[in-house]
Amino acid sequence: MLALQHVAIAYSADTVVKDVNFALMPGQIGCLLGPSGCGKTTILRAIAGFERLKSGSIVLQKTEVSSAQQHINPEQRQVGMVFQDFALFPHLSVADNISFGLARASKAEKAQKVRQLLQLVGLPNLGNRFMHQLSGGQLQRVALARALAPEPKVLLLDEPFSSLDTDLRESLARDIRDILKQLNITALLVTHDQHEAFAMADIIGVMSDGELQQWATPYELYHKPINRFVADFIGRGVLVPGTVLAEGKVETNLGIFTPRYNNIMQQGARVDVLIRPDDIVHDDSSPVTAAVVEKTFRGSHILYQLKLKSGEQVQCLALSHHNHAIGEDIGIRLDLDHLVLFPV
Amino acid sequence: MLALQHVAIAYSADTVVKDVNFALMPGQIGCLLGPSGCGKTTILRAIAGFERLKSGSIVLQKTEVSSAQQHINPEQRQVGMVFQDFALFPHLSVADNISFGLARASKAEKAQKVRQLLQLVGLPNLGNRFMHQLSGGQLQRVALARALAPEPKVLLLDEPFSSLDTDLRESLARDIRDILKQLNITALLVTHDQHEAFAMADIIGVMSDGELQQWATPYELYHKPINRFVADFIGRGVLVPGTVLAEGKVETNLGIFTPRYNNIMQQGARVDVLIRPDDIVHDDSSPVTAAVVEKTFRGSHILYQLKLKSGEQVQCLALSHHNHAIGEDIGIRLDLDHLVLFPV
Amino acid sequence: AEVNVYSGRQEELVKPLLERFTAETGIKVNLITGKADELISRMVSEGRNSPADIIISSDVGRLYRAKQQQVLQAVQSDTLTETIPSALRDPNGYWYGLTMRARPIMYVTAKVDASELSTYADLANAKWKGRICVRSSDNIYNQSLTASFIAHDGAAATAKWAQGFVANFAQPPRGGDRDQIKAAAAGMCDIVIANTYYLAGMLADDSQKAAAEKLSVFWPNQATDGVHVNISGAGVAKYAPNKAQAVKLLEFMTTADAQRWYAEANHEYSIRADVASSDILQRFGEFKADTLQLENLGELNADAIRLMDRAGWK
Amino acid sequence: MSHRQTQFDFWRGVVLIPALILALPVLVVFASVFTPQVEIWQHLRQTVLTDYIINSLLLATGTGFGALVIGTTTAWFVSQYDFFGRRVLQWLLLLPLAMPAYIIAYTYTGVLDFAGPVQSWLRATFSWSYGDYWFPEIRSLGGVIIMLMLVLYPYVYMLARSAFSEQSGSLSEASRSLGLTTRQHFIRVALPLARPAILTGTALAMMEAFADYGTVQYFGVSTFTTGIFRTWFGLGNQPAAAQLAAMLTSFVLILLLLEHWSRRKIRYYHQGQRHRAAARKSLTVAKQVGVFILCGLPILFGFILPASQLGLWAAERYEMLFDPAYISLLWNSFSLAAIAAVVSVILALTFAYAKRLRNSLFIRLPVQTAALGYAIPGTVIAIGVMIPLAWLDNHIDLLAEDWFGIRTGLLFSGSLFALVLAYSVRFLAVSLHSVESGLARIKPNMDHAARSLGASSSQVLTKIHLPLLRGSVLTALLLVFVDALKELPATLILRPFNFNTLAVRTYELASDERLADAALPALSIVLVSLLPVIILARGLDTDIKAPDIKAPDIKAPDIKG
Ligand SMILES: Nc1ncnc2c1ncn2[C@@H]1O[C@H](COP(=O)(O)OP(=O)(O)OP(=O)(O)O)[C@@H](O)[C@H]1O
Ligand SMILES: Nc1ncnc2c1ncn2[C@@H]1O[C@H](COP(=O)(O)OP(=O)(O)OP(=O)(O)O)[C@@H](O)[C@H]1O
Ligand SMILES: [Fe+3]
Ligand SMILES: [Mg+2]
Ligand SMILES: [Mg+2]
Repeated sequence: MLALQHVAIAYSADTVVKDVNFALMPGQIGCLLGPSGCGKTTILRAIAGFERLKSGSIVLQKTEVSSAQQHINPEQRQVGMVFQDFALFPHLSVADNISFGLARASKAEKAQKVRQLLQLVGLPNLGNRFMHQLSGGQLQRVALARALAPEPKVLLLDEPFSSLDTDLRESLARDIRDILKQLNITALLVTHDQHEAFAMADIIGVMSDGELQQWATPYELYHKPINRFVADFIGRGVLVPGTVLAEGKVETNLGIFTPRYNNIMQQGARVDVLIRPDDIVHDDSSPVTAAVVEKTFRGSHILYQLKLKSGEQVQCLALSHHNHAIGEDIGIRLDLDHLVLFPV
Repeated sequence: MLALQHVAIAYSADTVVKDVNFALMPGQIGCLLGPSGCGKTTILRAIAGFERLKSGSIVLQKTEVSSAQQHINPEQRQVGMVFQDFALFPHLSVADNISFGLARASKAEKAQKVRQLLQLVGLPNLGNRFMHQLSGGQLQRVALARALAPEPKVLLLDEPFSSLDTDLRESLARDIRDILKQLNITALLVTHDQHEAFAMADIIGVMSDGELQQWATPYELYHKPINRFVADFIGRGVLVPGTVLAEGKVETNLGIFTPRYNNIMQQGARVDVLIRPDDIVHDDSSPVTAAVVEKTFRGSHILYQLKLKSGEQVQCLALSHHNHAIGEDIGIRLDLDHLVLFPV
Repeated sequence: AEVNVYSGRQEELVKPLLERFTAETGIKVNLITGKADELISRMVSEGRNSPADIIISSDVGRLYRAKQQQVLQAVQSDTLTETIPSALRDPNGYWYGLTMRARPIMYVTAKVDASELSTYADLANAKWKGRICVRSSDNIYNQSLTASFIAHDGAAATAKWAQGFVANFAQPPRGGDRDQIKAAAAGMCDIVIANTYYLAGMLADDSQKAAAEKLSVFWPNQATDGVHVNISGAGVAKYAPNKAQAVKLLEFMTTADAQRWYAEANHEYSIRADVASSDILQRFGEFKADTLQLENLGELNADAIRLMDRAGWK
Repeated sequence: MSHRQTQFDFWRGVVLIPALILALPVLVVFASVFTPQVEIWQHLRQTVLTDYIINSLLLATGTGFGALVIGTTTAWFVSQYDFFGRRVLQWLLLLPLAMPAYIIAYTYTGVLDFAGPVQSWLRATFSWSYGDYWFPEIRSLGGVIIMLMLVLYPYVYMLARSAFSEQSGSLSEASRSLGLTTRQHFIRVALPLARPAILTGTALAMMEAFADYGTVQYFGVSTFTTGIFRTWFGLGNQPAAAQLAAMLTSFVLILLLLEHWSRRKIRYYHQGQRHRAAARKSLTVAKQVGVFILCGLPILFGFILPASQLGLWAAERYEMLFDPAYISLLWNSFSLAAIAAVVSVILALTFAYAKRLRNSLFIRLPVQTAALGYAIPGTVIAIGVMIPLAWLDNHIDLLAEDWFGIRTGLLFSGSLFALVLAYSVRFLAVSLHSVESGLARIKPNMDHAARSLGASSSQVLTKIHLPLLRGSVLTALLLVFVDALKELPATLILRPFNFNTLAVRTYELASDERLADAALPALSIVLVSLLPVIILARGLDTDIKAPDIKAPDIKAPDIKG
């Protein structure tokens, strides 16, 4: 349906996307995560046809639409896009922006569709406004509605919820996921909100510096990061040094662990073990204690930075009822389900 | 330092901000939260001097800068602003954008400051770029650097981190908080990320529909929301109906609770009790069970939507090791520290 | 010493003379050219501070208007009164004629016999239907011609004439006098009314000579009032700072030398009997000029326009 | 508080006083309605008024429409596509503006009228005579419309070109991602977004058509303008003439107000965060040839053909070139036009910016009034400038005599100052409308950002708007320069002694029907116009070039709207 093969993209001499490969099946929702400036928008723009490839190819519905030699025009690709900077038409009202892509529809159909989409994005009464009369989040929702209206075969969403509050973002993300699934639209989302990516995407790509590091399901990404970058970028965690013992067990200052999967590591090898904040369970009754170094209130939880007796620091996510002061010693327990190791 | 008194702001006939009151002490960091379109940006714009007041007044460092009669020009207010749409100058390079506000500084000072700020926002090598050569998140960081450069007395930040990835967002937020505190800059932040608000702000205002609902510390806001809107908007939760018993105890389908603070409620009164996902602790050994209706993978946690035997639905945030399937019955336990009640 | 000239005649047609004047007298001449009406407006608004000493116009109507608007003063000079015939100057000395031109009928020699022509009035006759070319009534020459008609025959007769005359036009009026001559030469019409110096100028120009030669001049109204003539002239400004020099300049322009220059350079008729016309003009023959007091043309100008408006003369 | 007061007064003062001065001539014209001229109006109504109205309206709408079509099409191709010869065509397309309309009318008439070579040849070849055949009459209303549209389309072209090239690339990407072809994008997005610029250009062309005297006069078409002169000079009724002018201006005013009203809710700036210029698209060779021909046609008919005819005529009089008087003519024309361009662009920037800052009626009204000057025939405006100036001079003179016993004479009128003032009144519309349509494309948050960084309102103008408006400012400079170069009526009546310009010279010779002599100065106007075009061409071109990462001087290509 949508496949990128060895795609590289350059601005003048700067190659900002390097050898990217991935594919989405029809109706699948993919997501790109990665630090600011790593090339996510550039990939979307190349798929939409706004940037040419330096090498590699992009295949859409069995047609090669982009390669170093070949470039099908954006308007012939049936690829919709929600732009990071919205790119709304300032001379048109909200309703006209949304119905813009519905060239062939009748007036009544357009009105119907606009009403429906305005309802979806929570702006039922703003159809007659112009862009300069909207707030940032309202603009973003109009951009979303405009891209959805023509029901494209492929939809690219570049941080489509970044200006929305949590409640709206979640409900909208869910609604849009439903719509995409229902219409069998293949979608590629860029977002900085990992929860959103986890909730919305079937499959996630983590990028760094123009390269795709891992392309996997949310669960795999979190629990089986392929390298240190992904481990560090997705979720939180610290790496604690350890040594591989016999039978693949790993010893660290926090104890000895048995990996669930067989890590093909030599005995005696020095490794780093990924410890996530949720691996450290706060348990007032545990004999193992650590000192609170820093704490961040996160509503339902408090994120504690803890210092072990051995000097290592780890993080612990505790329910926010357990409000301990900095400096206090609190009981912790390890609950390590997925042992993630990286050779040193 | 910064005080808003009965501030109302209108666009033509539309009053979009109504009777807003709050004050920030020098060096304090405030934050406005609220749904998209509720008037947050409008308030910042009024403080900066871009919108006139319909009524009320704004006082900055003991001077009334805005009222219905009076309006001091933006450039005389020493109020810096990070715009939601960045508003960077396309004809200037990144470095020139950042040094724009340093009119009186020498060339060397400017260069020094620019270098320092580019370092801070993580763009050390992009000083010569122009705006169309930057990614969304890079633009946002330039906007931030530009506003910080002149070290204004008051800094307004309109969703300054919305286009950044989590890691960068957190480290930048921390760095900027440090700078603000160090320079004793009073700041007002608008964000949609509650964790960010909690982490960065000394005091938070929750707005809805142009009105300020509550102005309080993060902890208070989460645990003592003043009304249903705040309870619903901040964090997650469901309201479960209950009845007030003798001695102020409250009975619900989930059990009987004793409020920690004395709720002045008549015996027999019907109330709603706020149950947050973290109030419901997943405990495989608990005799009380509920059926999983929906689940969302959130990295460290899974958010379960549960259906009680009595038919009520509640949410439960469980560590993601506890991966249960939809339909399964799981054990739960109530851990209700702060009883929040609203009369029906 | 200097003298300031506001000229309604183009620079080409005054500057060489003014330079000669400077050379002869040492008086420096400052010049602005423009449309006479606008120059008069300028003098009016400048009032007593106006730098203008003398205003030159190529049309007597404008001189009349200048006098009406009280921007001229009367000057007396024996030289002027002696050289300029009294019909060609203001009775009180507010303005003096400097050169003269006639507006006769011209006909395509191959198509019209001179015997068919008699007066301007006759051009309203239906036999000329579709055979006459003349420029727009916006033009002062036609306004003056009509005004002279009114002065002689009265408004009613003129109105009737204008009706018939307009009905005989070969095409709606457009272009200048030369264009009418060219159109006639090319076969669009047989009769043209145009100023003498245009035809003369064309005859003197190699590229236009062929067309001009197809036409001959007919002097109308010789049996009655005489052919319609107009003058170029000048008057001394009311607040002239250099009145003496201004009068000197006026006198200079009436000298035989100066008059000869006009005759040769622009094929105009001299106001001096002792200055011969150019060769080309002489070929057009002698004529009797209308002796109407020229001031009347200015006075009747507005009436003439309304009358032409009503007659549909575009 | 005091700050706000002083600021407010500052902008009011900066705008109100010059705006009122510039509006004065227009007000003088409108004041005429207080002296009713019943009798003459009756006469006009019964005879020629209907003609005036119908002809003027047809003329203005015809010219406006033609200019709109030619100007918009050429601007679109030049700004959006890369094709062979684009860089040269891009500024050649401006040149027809340098042709005084009546001059191009003379040249075409010389070739096409009944006595001209074309028809003479036809007659000779087919032995036709008058009435045997049909040939389009060049000296007709249709002819005037074609002549005017050939020389006036550059208004639309210049303004539309900068509007198109400043349009944000992201909007065209948005419409393409919604499945629109380039043509559909043009019609549905680019055109409406450029609307203020295009209609401004069209309005300028229409105003100039309304005010044209030379061409209609020569072609024998009665319009308001010929009527005004006839009434004023022929009938000697100045108030009635001014009333006609006021009526004409009211037409224009109504049109302008309608246009503004119809888009009162729309803004033209792009909301986005990024300003990505659209890259020009390349074309196949066949299409390049097509586009080249299309864009070449207006140049051919508006410039090359008439200029060649002038060249032929001028060749016979080339000796004039060596006349020292001719050099001073060139210099006078050039320097005056340059001063006028700079002054009127500075005024326009100030006024437009003041309107942006304080959209109060106090500011809008005088500025708008002053900008109406363009629709009023030049002579009327010139008199409107002269009367108050001379009044002022005379009063200063009287006072000085009373108080100090000295005479000051005429200080302002009859000086170059008067001329520059008249030019400012006359061309304010051109510069103001260009600048305003550019300013509308800068989003207000740019101003806000700069001011929150401590820039004063005037620094915002110089440090933000000016660079971002470069295209519009260059356009305004060029348009006013070229317009001033061929300005005639005001120059004729207001100039000081012994001061001639090319336009005056051209006019005097042409009005004496000495076309061959008029050809050289007429051609010189065009040649002098080339100077700034060449000087500013680089600025114009980089203006539309999609900036490249290495270009050190990226400008503002995409603040768009
Ligand atoms: N120029 C305008 N004319 C009319 N209404 C406007 C105008 N600008 C904003 N509004 C409306 O005012 C309300 C408040 O806008 P504001 O930009 O302050 O919202 P916000 O809280 O910043 O929202 P967001 O989180 O989406 O940025 C919105 O409903 C918006 O539609
Ligand atoms: N026109 C350009 N010229 C040169 N470099 C560019 C250009 N546009 C983008 N870049 C660079 O390419 C890189 C990738 O940009 P891109 O917009 O794809 O990033 P992104 O992953 O979308 O980042 P963000 O999350 O900040 O939006 C960035 O480092 C950016 O600076
Ligand atoms: Fe003449
Ligand atoms: Mg991006
Ligand atoms: Mg906002």
